Amino acid sequence: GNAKIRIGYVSPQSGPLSAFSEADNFMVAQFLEVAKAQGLDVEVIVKDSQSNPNRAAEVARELITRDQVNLILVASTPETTNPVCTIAEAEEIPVISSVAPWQPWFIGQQGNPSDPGSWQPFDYVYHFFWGLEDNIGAFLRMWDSVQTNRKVGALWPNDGDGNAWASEVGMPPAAAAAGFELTDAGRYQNLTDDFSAQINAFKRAECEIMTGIPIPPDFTTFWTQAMQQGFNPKVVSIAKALLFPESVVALGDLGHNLSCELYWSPAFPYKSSLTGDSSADLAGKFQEAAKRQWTQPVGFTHALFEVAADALKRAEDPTDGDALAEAIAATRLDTVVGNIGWGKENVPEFARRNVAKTPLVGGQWRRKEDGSFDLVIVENGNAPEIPLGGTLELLA
Amino acid sequence: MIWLDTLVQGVLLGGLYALFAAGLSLVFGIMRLVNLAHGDLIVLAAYVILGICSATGMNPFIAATLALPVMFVFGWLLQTHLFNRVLGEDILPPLLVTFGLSVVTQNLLLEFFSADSRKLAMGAVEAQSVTLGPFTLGLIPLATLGSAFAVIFALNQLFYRTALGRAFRATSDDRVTVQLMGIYPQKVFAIATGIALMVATLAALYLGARANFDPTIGPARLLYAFEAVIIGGLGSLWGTLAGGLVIGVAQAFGAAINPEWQILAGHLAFVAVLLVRPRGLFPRAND
Amino acid sequence: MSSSFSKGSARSLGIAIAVVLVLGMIAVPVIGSRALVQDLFSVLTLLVLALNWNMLAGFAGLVSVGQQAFVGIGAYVMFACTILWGLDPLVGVLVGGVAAMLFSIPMAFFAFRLNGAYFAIGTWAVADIARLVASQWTALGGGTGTSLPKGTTKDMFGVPFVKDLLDVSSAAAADAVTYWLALALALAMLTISYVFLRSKMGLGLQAVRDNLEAARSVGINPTRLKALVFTLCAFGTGLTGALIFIQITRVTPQAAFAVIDWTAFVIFIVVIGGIGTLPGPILGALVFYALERLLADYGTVYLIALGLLGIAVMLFARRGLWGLITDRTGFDLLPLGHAPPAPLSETRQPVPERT
Amino acid sequence: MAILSLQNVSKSFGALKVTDDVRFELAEGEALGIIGPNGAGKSTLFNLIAGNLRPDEGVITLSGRDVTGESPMQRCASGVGRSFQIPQPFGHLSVYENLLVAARFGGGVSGHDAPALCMDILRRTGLAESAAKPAGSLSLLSRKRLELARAMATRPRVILLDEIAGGLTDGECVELVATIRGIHGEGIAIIWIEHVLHALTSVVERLMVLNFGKMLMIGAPDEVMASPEVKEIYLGIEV
Amino acid sequence: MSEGEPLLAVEALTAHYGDFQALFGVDLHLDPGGCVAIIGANGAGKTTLMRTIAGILRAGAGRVLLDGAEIQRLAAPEVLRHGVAMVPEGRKLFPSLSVEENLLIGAHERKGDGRWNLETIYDLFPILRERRRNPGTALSGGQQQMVAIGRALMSNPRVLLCDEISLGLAPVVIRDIYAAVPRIRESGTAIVVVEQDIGQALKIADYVYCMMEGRVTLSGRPSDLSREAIHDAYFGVSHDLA
Ligand SMILES: Nc1ncnc2c1ncn2[C@@H]1O[C@H](COP(=O)(O)OP(=O)(O)OP(=O)(O)O)[C@@H](O)[C@H]1O
Ligand SMILES: Nc1ncnc2c1ncn2[C@@H]1O[C@H](COP(=O)(O)OP(=O)(O)OP(=O)(O)O)[C@@H](O)[C@H]1O
Ligand SMILES: [Mg+2]
Ligand SMILES: [Mg+2]
Repeated sequence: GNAKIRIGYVSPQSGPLSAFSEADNFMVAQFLEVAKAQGLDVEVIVKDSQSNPNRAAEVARELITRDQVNLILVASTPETTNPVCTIAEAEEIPVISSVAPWQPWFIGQQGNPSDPGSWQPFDYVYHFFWGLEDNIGAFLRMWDSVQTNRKVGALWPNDGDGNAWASEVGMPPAAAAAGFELTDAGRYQNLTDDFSAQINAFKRAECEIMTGIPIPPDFTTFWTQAMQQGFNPKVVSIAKALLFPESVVALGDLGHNLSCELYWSPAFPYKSSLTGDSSADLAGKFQEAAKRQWTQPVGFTHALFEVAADALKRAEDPTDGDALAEAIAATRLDTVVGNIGWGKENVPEFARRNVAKTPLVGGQWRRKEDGSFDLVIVENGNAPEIPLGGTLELLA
Repeated sequence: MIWLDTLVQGVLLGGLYALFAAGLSLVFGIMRLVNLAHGDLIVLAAYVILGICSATGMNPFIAATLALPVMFVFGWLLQTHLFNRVLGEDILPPLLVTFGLSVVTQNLLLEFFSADSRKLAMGAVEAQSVTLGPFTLGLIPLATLGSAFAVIFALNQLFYRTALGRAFRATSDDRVTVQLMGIYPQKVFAIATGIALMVATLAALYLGARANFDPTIGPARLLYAFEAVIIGGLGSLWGTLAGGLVIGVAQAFGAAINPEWQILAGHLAFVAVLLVRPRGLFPRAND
Repeated sequence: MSSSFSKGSARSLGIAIAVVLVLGMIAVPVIGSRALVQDLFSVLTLLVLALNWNMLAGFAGLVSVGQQAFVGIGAYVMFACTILWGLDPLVGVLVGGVAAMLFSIPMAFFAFRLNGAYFAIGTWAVADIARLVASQWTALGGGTGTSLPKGTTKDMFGVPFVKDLLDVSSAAAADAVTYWLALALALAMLTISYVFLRSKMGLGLQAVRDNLEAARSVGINPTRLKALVFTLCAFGTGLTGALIFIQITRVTPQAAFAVIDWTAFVIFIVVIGGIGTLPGPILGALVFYALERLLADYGTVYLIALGLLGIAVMLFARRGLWGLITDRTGFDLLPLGHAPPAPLSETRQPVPERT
Repeated sequence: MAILSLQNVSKSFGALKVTDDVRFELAEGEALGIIGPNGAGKSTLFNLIAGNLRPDEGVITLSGRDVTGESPMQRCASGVGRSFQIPQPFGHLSVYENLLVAARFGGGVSGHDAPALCMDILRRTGLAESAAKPAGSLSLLSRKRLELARAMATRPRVILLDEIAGGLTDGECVELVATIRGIHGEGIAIIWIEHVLHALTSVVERLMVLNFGKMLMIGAPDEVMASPEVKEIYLGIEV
Repeated sequence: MSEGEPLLAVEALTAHYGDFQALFGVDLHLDPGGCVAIIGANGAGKTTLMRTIAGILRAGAGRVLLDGAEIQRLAAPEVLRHGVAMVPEGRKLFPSLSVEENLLIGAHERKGDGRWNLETIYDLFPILRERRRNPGTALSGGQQQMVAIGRALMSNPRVLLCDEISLGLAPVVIRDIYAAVPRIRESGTAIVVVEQDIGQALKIADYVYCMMEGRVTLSGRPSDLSREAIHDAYFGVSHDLA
């Protein structure tokens, strides 16, 4: 097409979730530069969800009715992605979404999450990320690689992530199938100040493995209390809370050898379709521009623009919603976070149309002499092309 | 046995809440100021301690003692230039001003420190505990509870044994008549807020030792702190400690039944106490 | 004589302007852009929330920090009606309002035992209880929350009709329908507030605000009056909350029971505009919305500016912007007073017998 | 039957017994005056009768019905109208609205009849000119008039008047007495606390003397005033 | 009234509560070591005058001079520092303070020694020594009044303003309290008393002012004032009581 294409970009740039959006400015600037060079006439309108779902819904409406965007890119946590996608679907505006496990994204947007029969696919919103099964699989394989009593304590909050992990699409059936015995102390509210009840439950069940998906402050509270109260598991694999290096550095000694999911790092052997940069290059450029350490979402912020550029180029008329949605659905693209394509077999039937998966491996934080941490890849069953950096070590 | 342990852990948690609440109780008791920014000021204090730590490489405990006078001065200025101008019969102006302050503080911290979560690194003590009979008690939680007792005790001494405390109580009783004694209520209030922020600094120290903090975390515990103050009874410092313990123990027992009920149990305890005693556990005779 | 004439003509001019304004606003979905419709929807719903809180704090002396309870309950019950019981969302809005009102009764029972600051904290705590209970409602996603099923608003009452009538997309038609509802709600709220405040009840409320002891001695039951206002405002707030969440389309405990969004900002609006007046909240809602439009994309800066504005108003214009205007001009748009009847004759009017 | 009766009513504030075993009956349509030195407990007695205070002991009945535990608004509804010694206007409401609210709530007057009633009372109490003024801006004298007017607007069967004549000029005093006589003429019972004795005695049928919360005497005004004891206690000047 | 410079002079003072004017140009003079009484019916403005002199209420127009220096613009604590203390109407003890603490807080701003300290106050009102650990509010009305007077004296004032110190007290108690007045005057403190008990006022004062409706309507030496004149001033009517 000839008309200028307007892209809306929504992410939590302020508020408690703003750590996810550190790469936004850099990526938008980079994209505009590259797009221009490649002959794409685009404009990006950046909106801040302020980490607030109500605000996310508002800016989505604004983008659609006021700015009349042709495409929305949305990133980071269901708090931001879900309201935006729900509204865009109703307004028939295509969306590319990422950085939220696909279950809370897909199931969370269904009217009745507990009734799979009622779930419906979407026509305009497309999501790429990994799913709980990948994260769970990585954790289970990590635990399999060491000697334990196979008893697992789980710390799952009553929020989108925690409920998804605890549900029948989450960990309980997978752990049972893999021969692990799970102790789930029950859903708690975020920002809880005391985890004695959970610690007691884990101690009673003699859990040697600990998992969960708490927010960072809660994990710190839990973990220091666990140490104080003499709960010393051999393996601790925590999703979400250990995503950002700052949270791990904050733990000091206590952070050593904790393990977590790892969905992008400079060590990933992929290249950007947009700039041709390798993962390591991208991380380097980001660190130079933003003056801070790379984080896992950085790759995905970039990949969002990769997918967008690719779809815009392929669409017959990028200003036509249906045509653009069709182009997105037909994506088959090697990006800096791996191959992205919708409709693949690795996603269950009901969500296949709207969800594309990217690889996820297991990582372990290793404390260095100077107090900083390395995130070492210790498990790659999901994506063997990603090189291992070591093997899982037990906690002291 | 498990219930006893729950009780003990609840008491330790209550110590933290009492520490959050002590500063609030002080200003609430003396000038009926509902300080909605208290939580954010605690976070601010945590950043001040963190700043001193990272600038000098000091232990947070020592850094906190340096932060105390800084926060006192800040509280004094805040009261003199802001709160004193809106205190009065109507509770709305101070409510709104402190809420505005809360929003401003939070977002300024976000501007300066980003949303990264931080922690005060205490070193090895963090994970250490003592064993008392069947209980293992974390050193930091014990220190928190101990500090809560110490702070309440010290404030009580100040309140009941010194000329300043006399002025506090008299001003709280009757801020008009006290002027006839040559006392400026505004100055008394400024000192009180200064002291409250010193207590907030201690709260910040233990908050930062217990969990991560980020600029937005302040309001989360504010409600518990208010509940502790109200359960305790207006102006009663030991009451505030008791209120903190009630909330802490209720939360611990709620969690022991089902973690889902942890925070709910604290709120329900608050409602239950007030249904029975609308003026709190230890109300002052006159109000 | 001439002054009373000019006052009368000013009033009729005012009424004429108001009528034109209302007609214009009704026509917005037909003649205006969707962006305008959505902007006005936001302003109107904020306005209704503000009018309700203003009734409570400005007239009944009930400084509630728990209004989010009613918004959240309204929203959750509306979702339940739609998702679980298959009702039309608009029916859900009504049920949501009723549910909020029902909830306000035990809440009042508890909170009315508390005074002043205690009342404020008490309502806040009760609202948090409501949030925690809502996050246990697993059928509506528990702490995860849930979205309105795809296509819900498409089939909502009146939407197909408006879609055909205006020849627009379903989404635009749904916007129009919710907008008209919000407009109707705002007008109803303004009218009801005005009528109520000028009624016996409103007079009693103002008397209570001025002097509690004297009010009791002239036969006013302050508790009953306040309870009435509290439950009615819960109804209005619940309705509005449900309506807002039709537009937001997604409900989570954090969002639906957000003390910042549904109470703190509303307090800002009322106080900035001028508490205890009817035009105040209107002005406040407009200012708030303008600020949001101008600055919201700057995230933290916007919030800092908002906080500073609130502080500044409290320091320098206690009675809000409307207070400034009436002080400067002596002009009051929606006066709540009762003018004494002109003395027609000196003869004594017969006084009706006491029954 | 007596419209109001107090039996053994006592009230203390801490150690201070302010009302001490007071007992009397007020007949339908009777006018009773109360005198006594400052702090004798006169206003407290009004607070007890109007329900603003609850007695520690004793029973208060209205037309034979025990109302001891009832709230001020219930007493008002059963026909007790009161003025406050320290005027308590609704300061932000106009004078007219002060009456309107009393008439609508306490008097149970319909919205249709209330304006005429209020204007009538305002005229009778000399406040018609100030009808539209905010009550908070009135002078002390007008405030006292407003107290009387507002009490009248509740259409009471017993009206309690607390020092409403203090500081009036001769002419004003005559007007006030005429107004109160008018109220009396309508069959409304009156209890009037007043230091201005000539005004009081020209209206009331009986006079009661309170001292230190105790009823010292009750009887015809002449008899009471003739008592040297009363003269001394009341004026505080040795005669 | 008298020769020589007055210690305290009030000139054409006005005061308002919001829209409501409570004082309309009041004049008053107090000699060093003197004692004046202010009488008047309820609501005459006596308390308002006291509060305005003490700096609790902002003066409108007019002046208050202490030893020739204007003090009407000063805040209450500043007025106290200049040596004007007040016993407020209704005693206003601090309920959370004990008797002794109530007295001590009266000395909050005092500098150096003076005639009055805990010991001399206890000598003046011996009963207070026994009750010094009690909360102030647990005393009888008369004892509370003694505390209030003692509290004001603790600052060693040059002028003591007493508002209705006999209100609600039994005659014996009133006698006890007024017995203290000469001893206070001996210490060099001048006194203004507001009193509704005309007899009492005439007994103790050198000079009497009678107020009505925010104005002084009569003033003079007690010996020069007839009962009729006081009555007229008091009630605004001329009428023979008998
Ligand atoms: N709420 C109260 N608390 C404590 N003491 C009170 C209260 N109300 C009145 N008193 C005291 O009770 C006594 C009697 O007061 P009351 O007002 O009834 O006197 P009164 O006869 O009306 O006097 P006056 O002629 O001055 O109006 C006074 O000593 C007063 O100080
Ligand atoms: N805080 C106030 N606000 C408004 N008006 C007031 C206030 N205090 C007093 N007034 C009014 O000012 C006038 C003078 O009151 P003031 O208390 O000075 O009288 P007073 O002579 O001391 O009377 P009393 O003998 O009852 O103590 C009265 O009409 C009173 O109603
Ligand atoms: Mg009286
Ligand atoms: Mg007085």
